[in-house]
Amino acid sequence: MKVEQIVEATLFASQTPLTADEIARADEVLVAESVVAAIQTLRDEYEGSERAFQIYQLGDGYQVLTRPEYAPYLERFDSVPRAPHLSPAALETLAIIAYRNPIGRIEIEEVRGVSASSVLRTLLDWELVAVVGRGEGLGRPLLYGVTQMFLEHFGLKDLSDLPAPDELPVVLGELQEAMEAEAAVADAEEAGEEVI
Amino acid sequence: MKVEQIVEATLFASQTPLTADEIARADEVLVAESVVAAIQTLRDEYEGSERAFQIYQLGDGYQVLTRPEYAPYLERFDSVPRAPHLSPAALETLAIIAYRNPIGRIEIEEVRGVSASSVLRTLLDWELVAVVGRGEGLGRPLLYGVTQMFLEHFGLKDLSDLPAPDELPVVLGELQEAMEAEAAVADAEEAGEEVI
Amino acid sequence: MSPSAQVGEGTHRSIEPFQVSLERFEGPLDLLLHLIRSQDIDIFDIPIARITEQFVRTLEDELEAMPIERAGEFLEMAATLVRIKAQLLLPRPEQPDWEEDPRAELVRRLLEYEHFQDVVHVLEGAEAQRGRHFGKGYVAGRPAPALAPVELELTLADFLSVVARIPEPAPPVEIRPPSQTVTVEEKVSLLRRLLGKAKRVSFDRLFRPWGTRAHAVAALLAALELARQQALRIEQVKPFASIWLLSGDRLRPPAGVDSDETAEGPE
Repeated sequence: MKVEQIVEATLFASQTPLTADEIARADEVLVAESVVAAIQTLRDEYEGSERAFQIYQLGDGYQVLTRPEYAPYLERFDSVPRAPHLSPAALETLAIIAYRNPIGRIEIEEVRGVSASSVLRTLLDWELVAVVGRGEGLGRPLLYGVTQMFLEHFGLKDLSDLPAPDELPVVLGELQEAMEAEAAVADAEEAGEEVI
Repeated sequence: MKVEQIVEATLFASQTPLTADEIARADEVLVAESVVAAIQTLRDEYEGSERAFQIYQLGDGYQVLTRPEYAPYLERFDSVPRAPHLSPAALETLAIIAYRNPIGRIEIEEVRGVSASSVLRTLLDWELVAVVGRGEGLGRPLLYGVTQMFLEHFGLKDLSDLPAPDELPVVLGELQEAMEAEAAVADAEEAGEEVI
Repeated sequence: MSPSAQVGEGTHRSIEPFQVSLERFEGPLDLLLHLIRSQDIDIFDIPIARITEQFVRTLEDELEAMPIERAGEFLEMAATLVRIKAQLLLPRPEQPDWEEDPRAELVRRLLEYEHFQDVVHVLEGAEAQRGRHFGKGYVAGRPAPALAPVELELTLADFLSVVARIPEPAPPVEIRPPSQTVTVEEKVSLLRRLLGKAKRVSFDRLFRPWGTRAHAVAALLAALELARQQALRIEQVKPFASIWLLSGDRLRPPAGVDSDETAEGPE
């Protein structure tokens, strides 16, 4: 039995991301390093044989997921509910925490100009943020940071996957282009009906 | 997009066996015959590249499953469940139960100031608390206590391992220092690279 | 998504187009940024009087219907704008430092807020991209075939062999009164609750957390009692395999059973 096959079987059987350490539990001979190497081999094999799925890293976990281009086919099935889209207030608060991590409630509210306590409670309940320590100031305020769940929700490896502030305009430009390209395709499919 | 890839994506993402007709719903161009042919192609590819999974026919449906020889690894894996993450509300309730047990729901709610029934259900489900008896009062209310699982989760021998309330600041200070020491090491390793 | 994304939606200088609903805005900074960006105003030279007028006018209609906290947030910004407007009217030195411009702090906050709006768009893009990947089990498929009912060929010996595997006695946990007992009724109640949420429950779950024989025996008697009432089926694929309790047809408490025994306790 090759290491790659044990790792592959384990990844296939899981519905959630698994860390290299967790995968290594499948067999005594496995350690995190050999798991990571096996994952790289598998990734290359899937790429080479044009599999419809690939191994993605989400936070410090790995998960087999279908490639994005198959989404239109899968969306035709009666599917389990998708992860809810986050509200604008939640996204705004997460954006601040992700870039200012760790940060206290007061500082979040100063940036947003509105109260953050109820949205923070929701984000804590969803485990998208967590208390990561206490600040120095009066009353030693709680400091918040984003979690593994945050990385999983947004499909990120780690926080450095997010663009640096000075790259933002470039990244936004690319997003905009991608969206416009998609919209153009959708428009074409709608047989010439013009959407302003 | 090849037919094999659409069929592969669909089979991969499915919870249950799908018939050829059902798989064909993924795209207009598919019919049961082309799906069956694609499944045969995929089976041969998986066989040839020694994948740890295969497409099996179950009744009139098809499903991707790990090959039976990997079952021992997966069972081992299941036997080491991931540690449950607890929400802040659950932790708080758990702390109250650990320090005041046995304790009834009403008393927990008096301490927390909010309803405890949903969080109690979660803790019962996780088997971190259990009903340990009935109180004396009106209606003989159920009393809750922490379980063996609770002790294991926190690595405690028994409840006397928990610090007494007046020792808490000292113990927390020590934990904090340990965390900061770890963080300092991590910072040093990052060699000044700033992650935003 | 966010109004600030709609830069250039109305580039004309008239203030008429600003009949906007406050519901669209996350807060006062969001509204203010919208007013500035949608009129192509130079953020480093905000015409405070005009913007203040527009801001206050937008508030007027909806303020009363707003929750008090949210209204306060908008009013606070209105007060800030009015204060800045007043300061601008005061005589200033010939060559004023930008730092001394009463608008400087507001501009800094607006730019910071706008920066995070950009981050929000990045996150939305990431969320959408992640939504195009599917894991195993995403497609619901057909309803799972009903598990074939298994006759209760389980012997008491099989059951008790599970009980015998429990270490005796579990490490004493101080909290439990030494004479603490568990009743069959409590286990019946637990079992009903678990089966109310899931179609099947592992027998282990009914006693393993407590780790004592008393709990295992009470769980066993509770399971047998509910099986007798046809409220559940007991299933074991082969001897010594896991024992599963499957929700039966008559899960509802039968008439005549004291509800106190099946409820979690008085509310």
